[in-house]
Amino acid sequence: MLIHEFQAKEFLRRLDVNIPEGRLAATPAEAIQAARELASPVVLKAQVLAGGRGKAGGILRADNPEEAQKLAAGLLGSHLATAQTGGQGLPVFRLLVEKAIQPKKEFYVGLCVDRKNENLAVLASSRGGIEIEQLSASCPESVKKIGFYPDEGLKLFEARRLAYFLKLEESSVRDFVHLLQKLTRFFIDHDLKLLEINPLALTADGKLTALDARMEFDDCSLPRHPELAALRDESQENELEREARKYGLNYIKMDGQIGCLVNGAGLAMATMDIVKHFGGRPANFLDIGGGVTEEAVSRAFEILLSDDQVISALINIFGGIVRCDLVARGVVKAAHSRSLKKPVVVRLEGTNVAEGRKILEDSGLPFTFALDFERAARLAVELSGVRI
Amino acid sequence: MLIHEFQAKEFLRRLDVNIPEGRLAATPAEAIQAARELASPVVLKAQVLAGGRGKAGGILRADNPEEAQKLAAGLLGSHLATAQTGGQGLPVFRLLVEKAIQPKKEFYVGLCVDRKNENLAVLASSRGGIEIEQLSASCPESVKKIGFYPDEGLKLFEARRLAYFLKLEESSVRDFVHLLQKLTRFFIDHDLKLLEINPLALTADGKLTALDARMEFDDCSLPRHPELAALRDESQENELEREARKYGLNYIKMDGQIGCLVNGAGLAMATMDIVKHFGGRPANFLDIGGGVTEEAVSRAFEILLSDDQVISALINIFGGIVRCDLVARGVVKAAHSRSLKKPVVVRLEGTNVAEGRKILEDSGLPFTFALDFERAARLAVELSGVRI
Amino acid sequence: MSILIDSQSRILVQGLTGKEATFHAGKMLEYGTRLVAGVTPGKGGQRHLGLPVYNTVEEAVKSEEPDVSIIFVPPLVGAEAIMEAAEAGLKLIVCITEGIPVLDMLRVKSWLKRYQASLIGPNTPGLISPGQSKVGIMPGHIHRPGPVGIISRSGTLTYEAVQQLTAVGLGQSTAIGIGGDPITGLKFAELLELFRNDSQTEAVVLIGEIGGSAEEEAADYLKTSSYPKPVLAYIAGITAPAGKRLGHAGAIIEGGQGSAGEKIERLKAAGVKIIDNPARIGLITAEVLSVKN
Amino acid sequence: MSILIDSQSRILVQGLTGKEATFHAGKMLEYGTRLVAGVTPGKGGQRHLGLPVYNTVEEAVKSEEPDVSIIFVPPLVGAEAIMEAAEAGLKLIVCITEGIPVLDMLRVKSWLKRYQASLIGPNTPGLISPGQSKVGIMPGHIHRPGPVGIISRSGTLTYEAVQQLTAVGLGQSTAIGIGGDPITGLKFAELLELFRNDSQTEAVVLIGEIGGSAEEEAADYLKTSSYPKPVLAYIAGITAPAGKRLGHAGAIIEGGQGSAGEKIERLKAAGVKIIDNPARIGLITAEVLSVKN
Repeated sequence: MLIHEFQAKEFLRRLDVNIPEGRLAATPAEAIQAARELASPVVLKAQVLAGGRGKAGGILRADNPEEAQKLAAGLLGSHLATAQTGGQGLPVFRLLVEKAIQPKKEFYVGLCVDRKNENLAVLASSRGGIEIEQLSASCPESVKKIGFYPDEGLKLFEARRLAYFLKLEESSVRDFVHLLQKLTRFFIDHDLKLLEINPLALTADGKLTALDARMEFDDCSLPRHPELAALRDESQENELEREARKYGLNYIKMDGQIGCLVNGAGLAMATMDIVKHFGGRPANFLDIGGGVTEEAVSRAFEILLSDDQVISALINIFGGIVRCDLVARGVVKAAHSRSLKKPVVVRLEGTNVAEGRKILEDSGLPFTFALDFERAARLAVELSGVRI
Repeated sequence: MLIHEFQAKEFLRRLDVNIPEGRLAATPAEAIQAARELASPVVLKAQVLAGGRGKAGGILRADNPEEAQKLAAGLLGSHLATAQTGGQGLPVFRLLVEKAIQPKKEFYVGLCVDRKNENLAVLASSRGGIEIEQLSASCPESVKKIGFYPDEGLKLFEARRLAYFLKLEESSVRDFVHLLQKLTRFFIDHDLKLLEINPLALTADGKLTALDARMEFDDCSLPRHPELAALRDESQENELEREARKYGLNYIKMDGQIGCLVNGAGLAMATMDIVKHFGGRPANFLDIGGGVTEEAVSRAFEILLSDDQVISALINIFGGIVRCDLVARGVVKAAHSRSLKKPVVVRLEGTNVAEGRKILEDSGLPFTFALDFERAARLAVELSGVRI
Repeated sequence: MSILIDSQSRILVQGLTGKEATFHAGKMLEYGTRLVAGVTPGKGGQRHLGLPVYNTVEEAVKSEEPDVSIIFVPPLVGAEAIMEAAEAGLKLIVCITEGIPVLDMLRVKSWLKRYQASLIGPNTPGLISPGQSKVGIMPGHIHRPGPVGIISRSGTLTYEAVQQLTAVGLGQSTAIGIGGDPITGLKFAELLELFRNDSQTEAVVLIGEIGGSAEEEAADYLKTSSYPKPVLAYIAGITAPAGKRLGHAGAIIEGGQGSAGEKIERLKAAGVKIIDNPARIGLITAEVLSVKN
Repeated sequence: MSILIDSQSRILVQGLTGKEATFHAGKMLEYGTRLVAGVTPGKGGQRHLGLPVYNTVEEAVKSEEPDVSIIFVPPLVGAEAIMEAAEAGLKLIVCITEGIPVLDMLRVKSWLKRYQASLIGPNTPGLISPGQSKVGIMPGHIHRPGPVGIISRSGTLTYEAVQQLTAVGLGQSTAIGIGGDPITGLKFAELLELFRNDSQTEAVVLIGEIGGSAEEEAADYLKTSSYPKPVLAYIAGITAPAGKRLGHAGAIIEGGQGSAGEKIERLKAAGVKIIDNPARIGLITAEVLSVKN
């Protein structure tokens, strides 16, 4: 679960990490008020759950309150599309209005789970403000990484090593080490997956200040951090995806014409892949999961059909724990309620396959049956209007 | 550093561990007042820094306030000699007056540093109230030990395993696991070396209650726990030992006639041993340490001489970091101030040995010089009146 | 032969009395798996599905001498269950539980090193040596004993692959789901090494997916190990968008790393036969094996 | 030969610019020890005693290629210093610092396992291979090269033993203080194993004391290892009262464990020649060696 910059900075503030003075603004009036209170040039930062805001015009400087109001009016209520959001972008409901800061130097500091080495890693670079992936690719010698284990935490000497790598002055070494200790402690105690301060600024008065902050929590750990769950901002999720999540479904909207309903993440990916293999374009990833109910299947199919881009649908079920009859009943229910008109190819396999097929056949709805995975995919692609 | 039972129980109370209701009493009047407030039979527990209080008469039951007052008058101001204190015993300045509790069952729970396995260990036994060493010797199958590492802490399954070993009922298993988690967390966070709850009582209402508690902190770690240093009770230390500690000296009073002043712990032990080897009895262990000052040497020798049991003294210095001349000056100063009459055998070796010897010789005091370790020891033993 | 489990394997079920465990333990018993005991704290002394239940793994090990444990417990105590099994001396631990926090799994991996225990999972369907032992939740009836080893990050996609293989007359030596989480136990490389020495196995099919680097590590292993058996691979997620988690917690392209294309290139360069149509896993494997024989 | 250090050993001094380190580094240089660099955070780039100073051990290792580190830092950062040295690749670490908290040392011991680094100390005078290299704070002049290996938990008592040996004409191959703390690095058994394979060493003298079980472990090792060289031992503290800490943090008889008598019995049973008069360590060793030759 990603949280907003302003939420992440609130955590930093509680850790006594320096952050720019700022106010949250949901209206242009609040923005002008904030700019007046801050009494200096300000930066307006669109609060959307995606990186790349700067280049996308989501971070703007205002030299006076009136300019702040004007710029806020343009941002608030708009959708911001960055390199990470996909075409439609994310809605901007709030701005973080901050005192503009002139850094002497900018650094990158990040903490993450290192899957390959099976530990945690802290990364630092003296070239702040750039995405770490870009930096690692273009200028790997400017990035230093140190691995550590959650039970041990980051050692002082490891933090010091990074400070010297960044060529900090001796007076800042201690501050930096202290900062890293606080961040790693927070990371471990709150089950984060990612924590980035980019840029971390060294200001004229010699202070280390977090100009931006990004935090992602481990969804699996949220049950043991009930205070964190409240930070979720559903406005930043695709409406269909949000609806699907309520029913325990894994649904990701894509830009194709063939809607896919599958059980199991791997089979769902493979179903998308085979659609593409035959020249079609999948409209979504949808894994109904193992513990699914008839109601959830019904909602899943409705969601799939409610996507106007969908021309044909492909239902691919390999029943194991999931029973084919349960899926069939859910599908029929949704098809009736949406007065199904689109062609639907069905491939059922495994537990209770005969019952499932019978339910679909008896429904009187226009399902097309396929005997195996390949034939099902070809049919769905053809029905979407692609000639194979 | 050991702390008193009442101090340890205060820590337990803050951890929400059940302890009997109680009051601290420094006078018989406070004891009667406490017994009245507790409104039930009480137990009076002498607060001395040693185990074995029960057998030594330091834990008494009073059925009414008047009896409490009478028993308190007998205990307060007395010295309590237990199996662990040595002959003279320790002064009783405070009593813990507690509501008497009738346990259904009593357990032993202890946490300690396991030197051999180089980790921490938790020990539990269903035979509470007995010293663990005794229990391990007489009934080893009644004790279960689980090792764990400070960075990892005790796992839930390990705590559960102990709970089942103690044959706790299911309702108490959870309480016990919770208790162990709190104790191990406290142990690690506060750098303890030993934490014992003995007995841990299961009361009629099904609660686990700590009837006694013993905590020892790691002296080396006290600089990072400034709040703990204030818990030291100097009244429980031997006066000479306390005085020595002030000067950074390691002094342990023993019951012999030959006072020993040595640099280095190993050489100091060896000096005691060789005294015994030749039939003498060492009056003390005394290591003046490596960073000693002239002033501290002087105090060390005064402390040694102020022991009335001392008949002769043996100074054994192998100068390395410690300079023989510095030791000689300190010794001469003390000898003058105490108008030395006892025979003193001196063996000097190493750094600045000539200067040291000259200072002693020029002092006009009755030092006897020995050229090596063995001759020095023999002489000191003979001068103590033992015929070799 | 087969790897990791066979008809002699004695299986312990952690969390046996739970609903999911009860269902799947029943299926395993039907399949002929030698379940010997269950563990549920607080239910020690009871019997469930005819099996003795213990409070702790230690007690179960002492009395029933299992050598494999399969874990069905809630996600927040999953790490504890794995650690308990390793500490009690079990050398193979299969964790079905989905949703164990990732920091917990890092702790588990450190812990396992101390005990030389092998973990399969978490978030795995388990593993099966057809005709001998099924330690997992996969439908047993689609499997047949035979020459193909399967290592997969997926569940239902593996069933699909197995069914295709069985349909073309190729049985399986052992089919293993390594789990869909970011941090898992044994991965492709370690399991390839086991299949290498298994006389029953004539070819190995890898079913990978986007995210992480397990496939790349397998490629590195194969490149330097003069692997004596044909290896085939299907990698799911060629159509996956970056930065989106596709069902499995581990199936995500992060920071430009872990795309299907990259994995396919690496495996191809290591001499692996790439299957680009997931409906032809059976057919292509049959081709490769018939060429070989 | 000698063990652990010789004339080629390149020594790093952690905490070089401190007062105690400056004094003892000077003495080591006088002795001919090859000190190559120092580390003091924040003083990188300076020179001290003619040696280059670095901010981190990593940098010092990169530039000066030391293979041994000797540590003089305050006790609360002692554990960090040891970990830093191990992580930077040093294979022998000698920690002079006294007063490191015991939980810190438990963490250090776990850490060292990961790096295959050997630790001497903490709270040790260090070690010396006479005539070759002195990595410690012992007075160098009392030592002579020769056939006796010494392993001791003590400081000045070791100097006493060395002087006695030198006085009877017996030099030392290597003399090692293992440190007086409850938790230390290499102990008697591991060092006996090193002396076993050292051609210069003809006999080994152990100087033990009350507390812990290092002497008992040495006895167990000797009992099962058909040790090819005579081993002698003096155990200090036969007169020590139980429950009292005698100077060294580790010198205490706790819970009836760790008495000198018990240690002596165990060593005797393992074939060790017990020296019961600490003034005769030199004489008895000479007797044993003359009988042997």
